[in-house]
Parts: sequence; structure tokens; C-alpha cells
Amino acid sequence: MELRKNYFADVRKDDLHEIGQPRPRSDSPGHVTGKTAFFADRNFPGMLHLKMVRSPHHHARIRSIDTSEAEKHPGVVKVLTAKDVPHNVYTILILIQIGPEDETVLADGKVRWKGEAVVAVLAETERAAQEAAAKVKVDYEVLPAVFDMEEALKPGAPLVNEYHGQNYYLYDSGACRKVRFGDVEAGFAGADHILEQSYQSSPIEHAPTETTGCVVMPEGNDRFTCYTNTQAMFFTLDNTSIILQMPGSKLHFVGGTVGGGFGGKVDVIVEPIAILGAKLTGRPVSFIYSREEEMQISSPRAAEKVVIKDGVMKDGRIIARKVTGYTDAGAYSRHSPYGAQKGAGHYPGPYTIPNVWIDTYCVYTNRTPSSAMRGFGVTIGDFALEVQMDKLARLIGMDPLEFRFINAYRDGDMKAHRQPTEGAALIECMQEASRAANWPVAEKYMAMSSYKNGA
Amino acid sequence: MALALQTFPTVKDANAALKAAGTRYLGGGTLVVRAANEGDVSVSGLVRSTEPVLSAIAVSGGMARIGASVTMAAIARHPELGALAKAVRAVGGPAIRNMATIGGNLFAPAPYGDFAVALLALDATVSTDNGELPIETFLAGRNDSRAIVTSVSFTLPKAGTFRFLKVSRVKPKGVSVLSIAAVLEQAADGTISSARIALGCMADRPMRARAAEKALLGKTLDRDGIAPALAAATEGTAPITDPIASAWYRAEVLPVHLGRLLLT
Amino acid sequence: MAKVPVQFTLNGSEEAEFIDSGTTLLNALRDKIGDTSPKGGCHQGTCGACSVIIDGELRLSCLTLAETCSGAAITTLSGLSESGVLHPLQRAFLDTFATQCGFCTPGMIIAAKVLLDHTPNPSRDEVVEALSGNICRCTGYEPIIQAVLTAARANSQNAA
Amino acid sequence: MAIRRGRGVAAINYPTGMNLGGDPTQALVHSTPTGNFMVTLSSVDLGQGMKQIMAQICAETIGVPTDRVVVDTADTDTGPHCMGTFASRGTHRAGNAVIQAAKEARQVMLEVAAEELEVNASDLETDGQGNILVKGAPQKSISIFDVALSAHFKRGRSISGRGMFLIPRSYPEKETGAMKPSTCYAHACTVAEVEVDDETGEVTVLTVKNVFEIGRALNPKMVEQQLVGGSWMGISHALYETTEPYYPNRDNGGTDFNQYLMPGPGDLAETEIIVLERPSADGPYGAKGPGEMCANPQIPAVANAVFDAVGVRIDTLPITPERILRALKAQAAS
Repeated sequence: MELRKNYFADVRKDDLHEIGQPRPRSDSPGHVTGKTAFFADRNFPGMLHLKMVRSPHHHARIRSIDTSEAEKHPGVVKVLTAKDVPHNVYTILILIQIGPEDETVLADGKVRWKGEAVVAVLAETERAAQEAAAKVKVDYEVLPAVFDMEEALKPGAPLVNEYHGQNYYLYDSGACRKVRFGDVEAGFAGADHILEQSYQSSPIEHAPTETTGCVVMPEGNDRFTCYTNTQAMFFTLDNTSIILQMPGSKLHFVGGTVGGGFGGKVDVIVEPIAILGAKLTGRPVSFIYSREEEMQISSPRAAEKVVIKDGVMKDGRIIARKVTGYTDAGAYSRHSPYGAQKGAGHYPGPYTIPNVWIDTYCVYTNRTPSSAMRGFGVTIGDFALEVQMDKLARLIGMDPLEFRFINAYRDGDMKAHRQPTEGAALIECMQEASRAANWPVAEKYMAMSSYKNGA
Repeated sequence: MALALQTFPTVKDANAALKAAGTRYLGGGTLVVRAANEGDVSVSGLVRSTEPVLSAIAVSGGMARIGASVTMAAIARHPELGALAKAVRAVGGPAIRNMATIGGNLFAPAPYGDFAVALLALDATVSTDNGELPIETFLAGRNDSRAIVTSVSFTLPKAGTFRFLKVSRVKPKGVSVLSIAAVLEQAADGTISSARIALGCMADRPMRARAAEKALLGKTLDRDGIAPALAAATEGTAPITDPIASAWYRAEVLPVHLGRLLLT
Repeated sequence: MAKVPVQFTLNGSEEAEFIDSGTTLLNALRDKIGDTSPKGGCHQGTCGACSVIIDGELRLSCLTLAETCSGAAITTLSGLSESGVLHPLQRAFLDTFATQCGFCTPGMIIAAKVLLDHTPNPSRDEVVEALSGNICRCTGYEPIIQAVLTAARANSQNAA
Repeated sequence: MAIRRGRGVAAINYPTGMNLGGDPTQALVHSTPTGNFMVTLSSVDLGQGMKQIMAQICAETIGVPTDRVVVDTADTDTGPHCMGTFASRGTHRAGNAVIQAAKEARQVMLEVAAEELEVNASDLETDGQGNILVKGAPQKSISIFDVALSAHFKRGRSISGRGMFLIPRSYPEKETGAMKPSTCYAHACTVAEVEVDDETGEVTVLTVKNVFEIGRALNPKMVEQQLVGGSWMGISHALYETTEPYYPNRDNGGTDFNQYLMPGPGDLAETEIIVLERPSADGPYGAKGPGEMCANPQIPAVANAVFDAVGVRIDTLPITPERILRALKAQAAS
């Protein structure tokens, strides 16, 4: 890695003592000696193991659940169903007033995705829990499922989540978050070329080497200590407090080093049910996702669809951009309404375009609920935007890098969401990339600056 | 029923114990222990034998006999089995090769079992206490096979006649998109006098590419000479679809990779 | 539930335990003996975080039943530094910033140790091959490859 | 068979911190009797090194070497509230809270030192090595060790401080979408060079040249860790990763590290990282959040390079050999 100190030297103090210094990491000695304590490195005598019975169907009504055989299985201490969870219907972003509550901790009457948690089994050993889980009988009536966002938005599509009443998240602005800037239709009318293209992505797994999980210890004084690899301690504590209808003062969350997060450990999934198990049995409880669960049950990065329509001039200026973004939340909200909203704030990308129209939808389908991942709300949008930029450049016969210089935002430029640009540095990144990759661009672009009064 | 392991000094006793319901033979553990860890509760008893013959490698008179418990790493290390090195190293990473056994590889479902593909091209013989079976017959019946495999034997390929290719998306350890093993003998004029080609991932278990083999006979190993074999490469295949690749893709690229293997 | 005795040396010390038959070495080490340096990243044999050395060979403790290790000599990451002095690999992982979350680190160092024990001056390709059974999601592997090459260079300089 | 080469470029920006704000983080700082400093947080270290960075930020602000700072975090019984570690917010939000707390502690420290040295606190400065000096008269000084002892046992002062950082929540205007998503943005431009095998659709990423602008690199080696690992993940997203490889058929999702594909150590592109630093107006020492955005530009850069190589557009991620091969066959047929 090279630091190019010649850029922005006029606005930066480089004489600090500790900042800017490549100090050794304080956690690394623990890592290389195996002494770093991850949550699962705590093992308590008498600890129970929790295994989840999961839905084999994408969408089904639950006619009945029979746990009697499982309860009799040797080693089983407790079997939990929806009725055991004090506040079973929840949503994590309720803490920042993004409702409604739309997800069950344990399925109640219905499952909405393949893999949904239905019954929790707590046993003396993992094996006993697995064997008992296999004995839980759930009678399902399979319902039609929908896996495609556009299908889900059509009238007559199977309703995924009754708590929403329709297959999209209802923002205060309606079915989508909107950004309106300038007059996009007038922009298209005046454009030399129009290009409308559609981009799609698949769900992506965070795949941290350490799976999601927690270990809960009853402290004997009505308090519960939960050793967890959550990415957000109080977020988890406060949601657990709601779900278990338990004062937050009874909960003690201890994190530490997390074996990779990438956004995959911000859902509040394992802690509430494990703490409930510890509360009802008085025993320590371990609930750790298997690798298979981490890969297929934990929330992935959402599948997205992005449709971009651009009006571009022969001289390289983009004069109108309309973006319609669809985020596949799967069956439940989790963080997806926030992610779709974040997309609305990100488009039309780091370019100054006078006429912009943005609609971003958060859509419910019977796919695995998605949630945050590194670059949430932006990563797939950037794929779409930057491939579109390449296509536009080729459409008008212009070098793709030079085309970006023409449209790059600079300090003071008004963004579509009506904030003036501050602290821009796209131009300088492109200039340095031009040099590093031996991809020459015209001198006038190398002379540009992101500063307001720059060339 | 908790999982329990029984160890027997002889294959005979282990075979007897395997007659109990819910038992499986424990080789290197890469298949059986994994299944148990993943919550497969259908197996409650593991059986193994420590009979020395299972761990022996014998090479003599141009023949190799490899005990079923011999690991991939042990085969790779053996000075007289160097011809197979590439195929052995196609299995897993270094730790897996120290554990995975030749016997276990015969049971590994596609996309695993790359070494069994090599053994099929070598036309190996699989031995159990019930007798010997040609590997192709053994593989066809492996789902119902209960007798412990004791060894695998084969004629060592003549120098330069054994070729192996594994195509994977992830390097160097990824699992197979497909694998191809071939034993090709050439006459003095360079034409192919004998050909055995085995394919991995082109069915649920290793299979012979008989049409391609036949099409190679009498041909030279050049672009024109191999063309009929490539055209026939997918005949009789039913490639698997898995997270690595679809059946369509495997069928599309098999002739490409076979061509590259034949022309190397 | 049948308890079976197991006895082996772990990092040079005798260990003897009664365990449930069918217990993996990983679980025996972590839950019974208390050596939590091997990590359970998958319990499938696909991530390498549980790597240990058994009688000089690299193995996956998640797929090895503890009772098959009786009489064996087992080395884990916990046994690498002698009286507080870091092994050259540990030193190199520190110096080259080859750890991020640290979860894969025990397996990586163990896999690298087996390589360097047999091949003191490995090529880059040999390092890549040696680490190929170990998954890292943070680093993009390059810093880890560099750490192993750095340790090998340090070793050969010390030997010279 | 033909191996065909291509290259592609992409340029991006990325917001730092939780979108639309409203995401507080607090920090507490106090000194021990011998002048070491404890930072108390509830933020989580995911492996990116948040504990180390908070220590460096505290050390810089107080004026001591980093090894005199201890960070206690991720415990809800001891640490004050933090929204969490996500959305590239850890360094920015927690770092600002630590600065505020450390400044308050530093002020008490300087006041005690001033009493010991019989000068005004405003005339004092720290040397970054653990000493407090009189500006313009560095021979007149006192160690922070002695100041802490004095504060504790002689003067009864608590060298401590409280920090809280909150960007007020922005509520988007319903019809226009007027809003303030973020207060600072990181930037990047990536050029990727690929080879595509036009008979199999296999892609090899030969080189990636990444230029990142990240505000200030608080610890350059740790920034490098993030950027190198992120660049790898970007390539992985572009070419490999999916939990539903045959969507809309949802079968055949990977359940292990053999089936869930990511580039192995033998698939690494030659990776060049160049960092520019335009300090952000409101970041701790000008830092922005580089952890997420560093994995974004490689995806379109690789997609564009594949097109440059073989003339087919794959507009659905991931860009698998199968998708390329199907597109090449369709192209040949038309």
C-alpha cells in the first residue's frame, strides 16, 4: 500500500504522534497464541445445547405441532414453541421507530420461508437435541410462495407477510422512498441518447469463519449474562428486553472479539431464545449456528434489482437519470427497509446530474430474510451504476474513465437529495488510477480538482 | 442414541458388527463424522478395524495393492506411486489428504471422489471379505455395499500413459467442476492402441467415457485425431448440478477440458 | 451413555480423560481439556480453523474422534510458544499484520507450521498449497502468505 | 481456445456512518493513578481493529503513547451505549466520542499539572511521550505519571471525561426525498484487468489497481488490512458468491466452504492499493469509514473488464463461467 501524501496536503496536518502511525495491533498477540477469547470459548458445567426445528416449506400454514415425543427423548430438558415467547412478534428496527413488528421468534400458525424457526429443543448434548428435534412433528398446509420481487408486487400475488398487508414496505412516502430533483422527463426529451438497462444480484452470505451464536449463563440473581458475537451490544440487549418482556437491568451482554461480522451479526436472532431457555431451565444455554445454518439460514445480503434509465449528451454529460431499485427483504423486514432507503440516498452515484428520479422499494418474498452486509444498500447499486457508466461511455464513443471525469461531483455541487457536496475526492482517485493503471486521459482531466474553485 | 465407536482388530469382526442397524464404517472420518456433526441421527454406531492389512501398500510385479485405510497423503508419499501424484493431490487440502482414505474415496458422492475417478481409469479391482469386484461394478452397487473394502489393486500404468485433470473454480483446493482420468497407450506410430477414460461429476459417481474411448482408438493425439472423441465425450453422461456448476455447464465444458487433457 | 478413556500427549503434557464415545477431538480438547485454541468454524472439515498436528501430521480435529487418538502426540497453537517466546510463525503473523478477526489464525499457523517443519524454505506455491484447506474471510490471504514466507526467511537466517 | 484480455474501471463513493444519522455512541475515559488511560465503550471489535484505533485516538488526544491506553469494550454492564459496529460507523462515531471524552480528561490533567508547575493550564502542552511541558519553556515539565499520582492522592481530582457523538437524525422529505444521508463520504476508483477463457467462461483477475480516498489513515497498516481484504471480497462478490446459484430455483445453495465459492489463496489477483487522504470535516482526526466501500468498486470494474475481454455483458451477479459461456454462445448464434 502506498499513501499518496501529495493530494490534499494543504488541508491535512501530518505531524501527529499516534495518529497515522502503523502501531501494532493490541489484539494480535492473543490471536497468534490462541489466547483470544471468542464467545464460544466459554464452557459452563451443565450447559444445555439448543437446536432449532426449521420449516421445510417456503410458505405454509401450521396446522399443529406435536412435541410430545421430543420431550420424552433422553437428555431433553425443554422444548420451546411460540407460546413460550412472551413477546413473540418483533422487528429489530422498532428501536428507531421503523415498524411494524412483523417477525416471529418461533413460528406461530404460519411459516413464511424455508428454514424459519418453529420449535427450539434444549438438551444435555448436541446429539440429544438433534435426535429430539427429528422427533418434533409439525403438520403443514403448504401455501403458494412467491420468490420474484416483480411477481410479488403484482395484484393477486400470495401475501407474504400479513403484518404488512402488502408485499412491500410502506414508507411515509408510499410504496417506495422517492427522490425527485429537476425534471427527469424533460431531461430525457433533451438527451442525445437514452439507455435503459436492468441489473440483478443474488443473495450473498457473509461467511464469517465464526458462526453466529451465544452462550448464556444465569447468574442466580435473576440476571442473565449473554456472551455473544453480536455486532451491536445494546441493540441486542434492548430487543431482547422487548421480546422477553424483561427489564434491561436483568440482562448483561458481553462481547469481545468477533470472528468476522461483515453485517451478518446485527440481527437479533440467537440471543432472545437462548436467554429464554436459560430462564426457563435455570441452566446455561449454548445456541451456536451450524455452518449450514450460517450459510442458508442467517440473513444474506439482499438480492437486488436495479433499473437505470439515463439521458446522455454526445459531449458526455448525463442530463437525466431515473433509478428504480428493488431490495428483496425476503419474508421479514429485519434491516431491509433501512437498506432500501439507504439506496435512495446513494443514487445517482458520485455524479452531478441535473435531473434525477429515484424510487427504491423494499419488497417481501418467501425467500430467506435478508439483512445488512458490508456496503449495505450501496454495493449492488454501485455495480449497476458503474456498469451503466461503462455502457454509456461506449454508447457515445467516449473513453469510460474520461466520461466519469465529465460527470464527477465536486465540492458545492447539489446532490439529488439536496445536500451540497462536501469533501469530494472522486476526481483525485480517478487521476491516481489513471497513473497507476497506465490508463491515460486528456490533460484537462488530470488538471481537474474536487475543490469548489478547482479547475 | 448417542454416537458410539467400536474398534475391532480384524475386518471379520468389524464386518459382523456392521450388520447392526444404524452402523457405518469409519474410515478417515471426512464423510461419516461430518454427517454426524451435521445432525444426521440415522447413524448411531461407528465401526472400524485396525487390521494391519488395511494400512498396507504393496507394489510388486507392476501391480499395486493399497489397503483401504491408506490415506491420500500416504499414496502421495509412496515412491512407486508417483504417477498418481496429481490425482491424489486433487483430493482436499493437506489436512484432508492426511485423513481421507482410498476406501472412503470410493464412497464419496460427486463432486467428491476425484481419486476414485483415477482408479476407474486404472481399471482397479476392489477387494472385500466377500471377494473381488471390478471397480466399475463396485461403484454401480456401492449404495448397497455393506462389506468393508479391504484394498484396491491395479496394474501400474506404463510411464507417460496416465493423465489426470481436475477442473475447479477455487484454487488450489476447490471441489470439482469435473475431473478426468485417462490411461492412453500408443502404438509405435503414435496412434492410440488402448484408451480408458473416466469422468468425475458427469454422473452421481465416477463413470467411463466409453464412446470417447472407442473414438480414440487408432487415432493420433492431435486436434483432428481427437475430434471424434470430443464429439462423443458426453455420451451417456448425466452430470450433476450442485453449487459449483450446473449439469448444462459441465456437459458444455467436458469436451473442452478433455481436449486439453488429450493434447497436453 | 458409554464413557471411554482417552490418553494422549497434548503439547508435551500427558492428558487422560473419560469422554463420551463418538466425541470429536475438537470437542474433547475444547470442552474437556480446556484448550480452546482450535476453533470450530464448520465441524464439516471445510474451514481448517480446528487444525491440529497429530504425530507430525496436519489433521482436522473436528472430523477426528478423540478415542482414535490414544497414545498420540498432539500439538495445538497453545503449544507453539515455549516459555513465552513466540514461534517464528507467531512473530511473523504479528509483524506482517496477518491477523484481523483472529478466528482462522490458529488453523493457519498450525497448517503453516507443518509446512515449515517439512519444507523450511517453501516457494510461494508451496505456501498456497499448505494453506489451501484453511478459510479466511477477512484478509484476502495475501498477508497470511507473506507471514509464512517471512517466518521461513527468519528461520533460514537464524539457521545460517 | 482463446484466452482474451480486458480491463475495466469503476469509480464510487460511500457514506460514513448510519444512514440519516440518529446513531449515538458514547465513551468514557479515565486515568489510573499512574497515568495510564482507560477507554470504556460498548462498541464491538469485529476484527477490523476498533480497540486498537480507539487506543490510538485516545493516546493522540491525551498526549501519551498508545501503549499507555487500555480499551475496555463490548460489555453492557460497564460500557456506555453504542449503536453498534456497522455502516462504517465504528471509527467515525466512537472515535469522535473518544476524542470528546479524552479532551475532557486532558483538561483536568492539564489543570492538575498547572497547579503542580504553578502556571496556567492554557500555557501547557503535551509532548506525546507522556510529559507535560510549558509552552516555550520545555525544560519546565512534569510527567503524566506524576500528574496522575498528584490528582489521585494529593489533589483529589478525577482525570476523566465523558464523550458522546450523535449526528441528529434526518427525516427524508416525502415527495422530494430531500435529506441528509451522511456527513462524509469515502471514495475509490478501481481498474481491473482480467483474462477470460472463451471456451469455458472462466475468468482470471490478473490485476486490480485500487485507489481509495478514506479521510485519514489513522493506522496505515490496519487500513491496508481492510483494503486488501475488501478488494479480495469485491472480486469474490463479482465472480463467485451466491446462496442461490440457480435462482429462481432455490435449490443447490452452498452449505459449506467447499460449495459456497470464494477465491482461494491460489486465485489472488495482483493487488495494488493507493491511499489518498482528504480529512473529513467531522471525522476523528479526519477519518472516514473505509471498511465497507473498499469491497465495492472491484465488482463493476471486473464486470466491465469481462465485457472488454469478450464483448458480452453479464448484468446479473455473480458473473459465473456459466453465465459468460451462455452469453458467448448466444452472441455466436446471433
